[in-house]
Amino acid sequence: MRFGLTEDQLLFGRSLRGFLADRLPLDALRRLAEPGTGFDAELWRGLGELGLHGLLVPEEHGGAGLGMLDAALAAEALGYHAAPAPFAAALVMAVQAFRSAGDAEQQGQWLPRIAEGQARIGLGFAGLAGQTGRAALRLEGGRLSGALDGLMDGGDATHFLAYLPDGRAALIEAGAPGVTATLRRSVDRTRALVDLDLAGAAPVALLQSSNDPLAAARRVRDAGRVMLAADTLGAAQNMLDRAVAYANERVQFGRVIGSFQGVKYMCADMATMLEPCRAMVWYAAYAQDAVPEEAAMVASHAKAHLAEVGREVARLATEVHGGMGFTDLLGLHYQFKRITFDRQVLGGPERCRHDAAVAQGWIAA
Amino acid sequence: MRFGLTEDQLLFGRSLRGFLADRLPLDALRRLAEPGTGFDAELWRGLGELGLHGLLVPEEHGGAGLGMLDAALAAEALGYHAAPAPFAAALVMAVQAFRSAGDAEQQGQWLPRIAEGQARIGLGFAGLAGQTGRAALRLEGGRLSGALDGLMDGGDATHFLAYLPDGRAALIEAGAPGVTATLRRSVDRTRALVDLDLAGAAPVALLQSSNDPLAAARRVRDAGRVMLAADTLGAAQNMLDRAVAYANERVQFGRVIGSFQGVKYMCADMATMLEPCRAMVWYAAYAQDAVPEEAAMVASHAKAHLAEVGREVARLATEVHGGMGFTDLLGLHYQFKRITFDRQVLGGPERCRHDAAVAQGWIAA
Amino acid sequence: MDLTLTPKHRALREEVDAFIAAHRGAAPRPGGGRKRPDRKALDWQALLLEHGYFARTIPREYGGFGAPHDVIELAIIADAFSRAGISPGIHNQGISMLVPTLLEVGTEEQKRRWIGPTIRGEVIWCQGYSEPGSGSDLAAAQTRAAVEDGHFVINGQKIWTSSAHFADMMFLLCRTEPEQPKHAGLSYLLVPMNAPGIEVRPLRTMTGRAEFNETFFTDVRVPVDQIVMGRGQGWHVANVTLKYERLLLGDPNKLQQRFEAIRRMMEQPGAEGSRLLDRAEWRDRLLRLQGEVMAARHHNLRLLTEQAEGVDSGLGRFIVKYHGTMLAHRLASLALDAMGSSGLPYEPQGEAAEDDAATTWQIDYMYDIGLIIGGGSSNIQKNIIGERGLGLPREPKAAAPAGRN
Amino acid sequence: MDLTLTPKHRALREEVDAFIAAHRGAAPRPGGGRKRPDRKALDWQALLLEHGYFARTIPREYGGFGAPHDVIELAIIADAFSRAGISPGIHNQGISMLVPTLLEVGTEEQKRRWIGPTIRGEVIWCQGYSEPGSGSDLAAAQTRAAVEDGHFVINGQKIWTSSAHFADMMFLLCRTEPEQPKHAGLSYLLVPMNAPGIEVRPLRTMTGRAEFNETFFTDVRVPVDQIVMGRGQGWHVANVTLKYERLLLGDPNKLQQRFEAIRRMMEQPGAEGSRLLDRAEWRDRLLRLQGEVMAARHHNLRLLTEQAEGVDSGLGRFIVKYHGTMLAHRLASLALDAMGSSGLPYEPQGEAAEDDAATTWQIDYMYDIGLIIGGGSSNIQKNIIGERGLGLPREPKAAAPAGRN
Repeated sequence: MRFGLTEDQLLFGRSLRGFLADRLPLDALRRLAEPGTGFDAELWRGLGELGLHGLLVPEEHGGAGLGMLDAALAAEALGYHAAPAPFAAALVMAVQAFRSAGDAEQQGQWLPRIAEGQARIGLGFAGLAGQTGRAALRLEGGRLSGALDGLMDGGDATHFLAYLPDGRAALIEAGAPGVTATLRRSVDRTRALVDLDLAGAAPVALLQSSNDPLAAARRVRDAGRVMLAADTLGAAQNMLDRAVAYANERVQFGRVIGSFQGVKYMCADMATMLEPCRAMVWYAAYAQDAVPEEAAMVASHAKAHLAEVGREVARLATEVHGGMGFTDLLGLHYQFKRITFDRQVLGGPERCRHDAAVAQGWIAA
Repeated sequence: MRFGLTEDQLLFGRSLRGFLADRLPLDALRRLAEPGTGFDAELWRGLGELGLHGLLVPEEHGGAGLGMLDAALAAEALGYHAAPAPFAAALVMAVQAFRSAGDAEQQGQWLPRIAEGQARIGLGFAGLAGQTGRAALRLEGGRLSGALDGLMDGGDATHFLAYLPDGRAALIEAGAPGVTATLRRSVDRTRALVDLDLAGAAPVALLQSSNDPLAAARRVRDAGRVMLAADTLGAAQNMLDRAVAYANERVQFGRVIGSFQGVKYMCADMATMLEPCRAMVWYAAYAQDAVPEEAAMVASHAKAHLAEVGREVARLATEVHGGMGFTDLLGLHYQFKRITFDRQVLGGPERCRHDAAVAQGWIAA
Repeated sequence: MDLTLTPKHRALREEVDAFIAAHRGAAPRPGGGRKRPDRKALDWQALLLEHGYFARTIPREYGGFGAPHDVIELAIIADAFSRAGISPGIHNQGISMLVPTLLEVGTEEQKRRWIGPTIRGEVIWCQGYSEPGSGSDLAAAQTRAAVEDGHFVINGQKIWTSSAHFADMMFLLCRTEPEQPKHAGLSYLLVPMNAPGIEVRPLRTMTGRAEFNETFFTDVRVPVDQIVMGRGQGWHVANVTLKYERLLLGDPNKLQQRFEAIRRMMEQPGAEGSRLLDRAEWRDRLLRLQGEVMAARHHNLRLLTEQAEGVDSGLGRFIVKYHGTMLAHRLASLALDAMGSSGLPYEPQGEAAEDDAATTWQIDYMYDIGLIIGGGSSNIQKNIIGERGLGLPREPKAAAPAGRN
Repeated sequence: MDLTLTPKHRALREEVDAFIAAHRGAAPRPGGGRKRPDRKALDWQALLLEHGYFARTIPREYGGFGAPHDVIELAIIADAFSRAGISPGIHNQGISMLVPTLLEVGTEEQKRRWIGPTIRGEVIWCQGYSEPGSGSDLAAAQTRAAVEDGHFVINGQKIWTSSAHFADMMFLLCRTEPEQPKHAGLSYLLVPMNAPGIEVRPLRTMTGRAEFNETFFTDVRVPVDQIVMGRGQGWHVANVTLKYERLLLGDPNKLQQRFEAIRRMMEQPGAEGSRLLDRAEWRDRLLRLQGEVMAARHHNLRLLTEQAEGVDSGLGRFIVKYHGTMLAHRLASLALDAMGSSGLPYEPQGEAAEDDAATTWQIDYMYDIGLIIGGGSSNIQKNIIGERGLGLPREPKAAAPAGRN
């Protein structure tokens, strides 16, 4: 009966951050980010060894059966270190999709493969999540045609889960006939988008067993939004930590710059904005599992609020670093761009707040 | 061919500010503001001697025949000193109403009386200006009935100009049968509002000669908005000036507080916001006379932008004064409340920006 | 993270609801704290204390209910009273600031003497911190207390002493060791307001009401044992009190209540028949604030949990006042905007009668600025956040000090 | 206030429009300034100079058109090129910063020698101000120039030297009088970039491109007459240049162009068929920025008038950089939000090819942060605004300086 993390969760977060700090010193991050696919086989394997692949997969399907809050802690750590690894879509939203709309056979077939790290699923919505870009898919006679832009975790994905306008989702193999997947390197070189062009592609699974496919799809969207909020929390915390460290060390006008109120207040403003976000993200993640009546509202609010705070922290932390913050030298920009990416996918703040109003019944969808 | 004030205008502004500084030391302002009517006979007379009553009234009707920019300079000075005197409605909007919708006879009858300071006209719109409160008037058989809340410059007014939903305006004598005028002291004790209840009151004039009564009414509204923007400019400048003076004199932690970046940057932020507003207000006023195609847009933008900047300056300048700013002792709150009033009448920022969008043809009215 | 309710919690919730249903007729209006509690408020307070709905975790020997600390229990009780719109008991500076201070650093004798009467609402306290020359720079206090025959003899002047005109006692920060450096020369005394030599003069604020006072001390005598901790330790004690003041001033439950009031207002059809909630630019503004209030509330639950578990929240606590008061200002700003010109009429009713909605919001809007300034201005808060929360260096001492120090 | 056009102004407007109609085929794309002007750009520049559409008020003896200062004429010309989407000529640090500096404090000889080639685009300048150890604290520059047999001999390092990799000349702030106090020991030299001992290394920024350089000096020799004003007066000259840099960086015409681009984007139907301009929460955001851009533009007209009339704008000028760069950041922020996930793909094309819209906005968004920092960070701007604009006192010197000075 408490609002906070368990010992296990603290330990999990610490060990994941330790692993990432070890694996992703700046030169390694630079090298891994260069191709812009958002994927590195070795890092992926290492994360699998830490149990990340099957984090949310139920134990009966070979996973750890943990909850959304654990996943949010992982997302935060990945954001903190700007890790080029599929996660929000491939390991959270995809699992959520199978759990909320897959039948027993589909779950039995695919969840173990996700948990083993063999299936890496890129995922994309149409208008449901406020994504811009092409979103015109049709399923006719068991074949999928049309275009869907901006699938998340699409770089080096083995499969794509493409949502139809009615909330059903089709799972497609990456190399199958009729599937053209175009990698779009994003401004955040640690995560890529994929544009899909489909010409009569045959899905290997169709998730439609839910009574209310749109509601199931929204739960997947909400899980993704919480992960992006957590990712921004981590990235922004990283930028704040580095700004404080820099302000404690850089000397100008004969003084450490952190002793100037101008710089000190920038750091204080960042901390004041960011610190309450931590509890907000925890609750938003927890609610996905435990408070269904609030889940949609808090997920959208967390995504929107973290996007707003993240943008301010990204700017202020860069400002504190002066010209060095604007260079490539310190690598601070990896987190800056991570925050940019998190904001622009799955609906920006205006769209998320709109969805929060809908979830509260203030307005119609 | 220049963007700036003329020597005459600079002189006019200076002499008006000098007069007000002389007439309204804090104890006098306190005394005059106490009743909350927004009117003092002696101050009114003094302003008349400076030519304020007939500022906008054409020379053939006994006025000075000056323009909206001159009026804006007057509004700025009145706001700077928080002068308890009718102006925006009584001496600007009312004159504009007669000039844009009154026939020759009405102009000949009323404009001279305004210029002589005999007719002091309170004025109110319905939805056209985004005012909240009751606004249900009907004119039947030459008699006006219903209710209209929140008339500006209504305290001690001799007449009321009440706008009908169709853009026509009825001039009513304050004491006439069927007219109940309830003075509402506003949070800004230097200006009052009046709620009108009318039961078959007989107008002494009906302004309807314009081809497009709504367009004429909007011009009156726009003139009012520019005056309120100018009033806020003056009030905010006063608060900034006093904050800077206080920061230069108050000692804490062994230093003049203005030497702390924390306080200095508050002042710098205020100046950075406020300084460009000056040119914006000048242009908005000038455009009312000289650039008809932009007049509505810039009036609404100026009102909205000054309201946003004014609120920030009001808070920051009070903060710079610390606890003293929150007391009644320094009288800083007169300008604070002036800014509050300016924002809340004739449409807040959201409404004004909406009107600016309409004026540009972005959306329908 | 475990917010599911145990059967014991469910039982508590039912019990509180039943209590409210049975006794709501006896409850005074919520709010207050700016006047002396009347008979009705005192009776209500006694009833709440008896049931453990107030001072629930304060030990029985000091007049509390003596229950173990349980964040969810506290949340259930607060939520029930808030939902029902019923007064959750008296909140004032004595209860919210002095009582936790004594619990933390008072002697056993002081706890037994003062906590009970204070939480019962019988003893009202005011705060003697700021002086005309030392607002933000509290440690520069010049009010002096010299020791003479077993008494402190106090001379000087305090400002911003809210409720001094009806308070029984003051907790006073004053200089007892003038030969010591600034911070080390202060002591924290408990002073009866009826002592000879105290004069209270009302101080009118921008709201038009006298919410504060100036308090003058001329040879005011207080026994030497009326001190919290030792001589020269006043700065330490004052900071304990300030810690609780920061939490009080950033209270997220107040933010939530205010948000709900604005939401209700925007759900009402306006003069033109449409609801502001249906206009996307207004709705978006409200939603943005909702998200921020939500973050503040969850943050508060985290802090309460940490407090219950004896974890030092550090930064998490330091930000609360600055964050909460700025957010309150933005909420009040939206309320004024939503009312538009209808929100301008202003007739404060003094302490006796109820203010109308427009006047109340205008007062809140102005008072919020006062709260941004009071209890340590935003700049002071940012110093604390930056220095104590983030470990940034202090402002260096000036080589050539200007004026007094 | 008189913005009505005289017949002469109307004639000018027609003349410029006719010029553009006749010559638009010869115009290079607008923008640039981050690479060396090519033949087409140089020819276009010559044509503009010949007609007085560039360097209109610079005296003929220095290569300008020699027209009297008329704000409206300048506005007419700028407006016509902006409406037509045609390059108004070359803008770079030499033209926008060094030329006005020389006009203000250069010798007759320096004006005759440098202004003409610079405004013709033949001589490209870069700025040697910041050093790794002195970013905001420019006056702490450590790059030294000792005098030996009629030459300054320069040793040291500069950073953030944009366009150094293709520039012909640098205006350099360096320490020539090491025995003098900080600000009094500096000089402002004009240094050929092909001098032996200069090494330029590209510096990659967060955009992924090398928009800046580090420049290293090893025994670089420059004749002693290559100094602007005298020895030890470098800080004064540098501040003249900084004044023009502030105006350049806050340029409201750029803000206006950016606002228009966003408005056009929001007028296009999105993926879901509706226009963002039709959604009130988006429209309100755009309108709010429109109002602010409007204020900046009118403010600029006021400054131009004051400049033409020899009035010192003081505060009005000091705020421009801080105001303009923060506003630019908010404009770019809206652009990114409007593009949403479609705005994420990012493939900068280097100096040769054109970037796509998404990449361009992302670069702008990042570059804007660079501009908030560069040319005197926002904190430096606020010091200037507070101290020089408002007359607030400087930060006192620290009693115990930490680290070097």
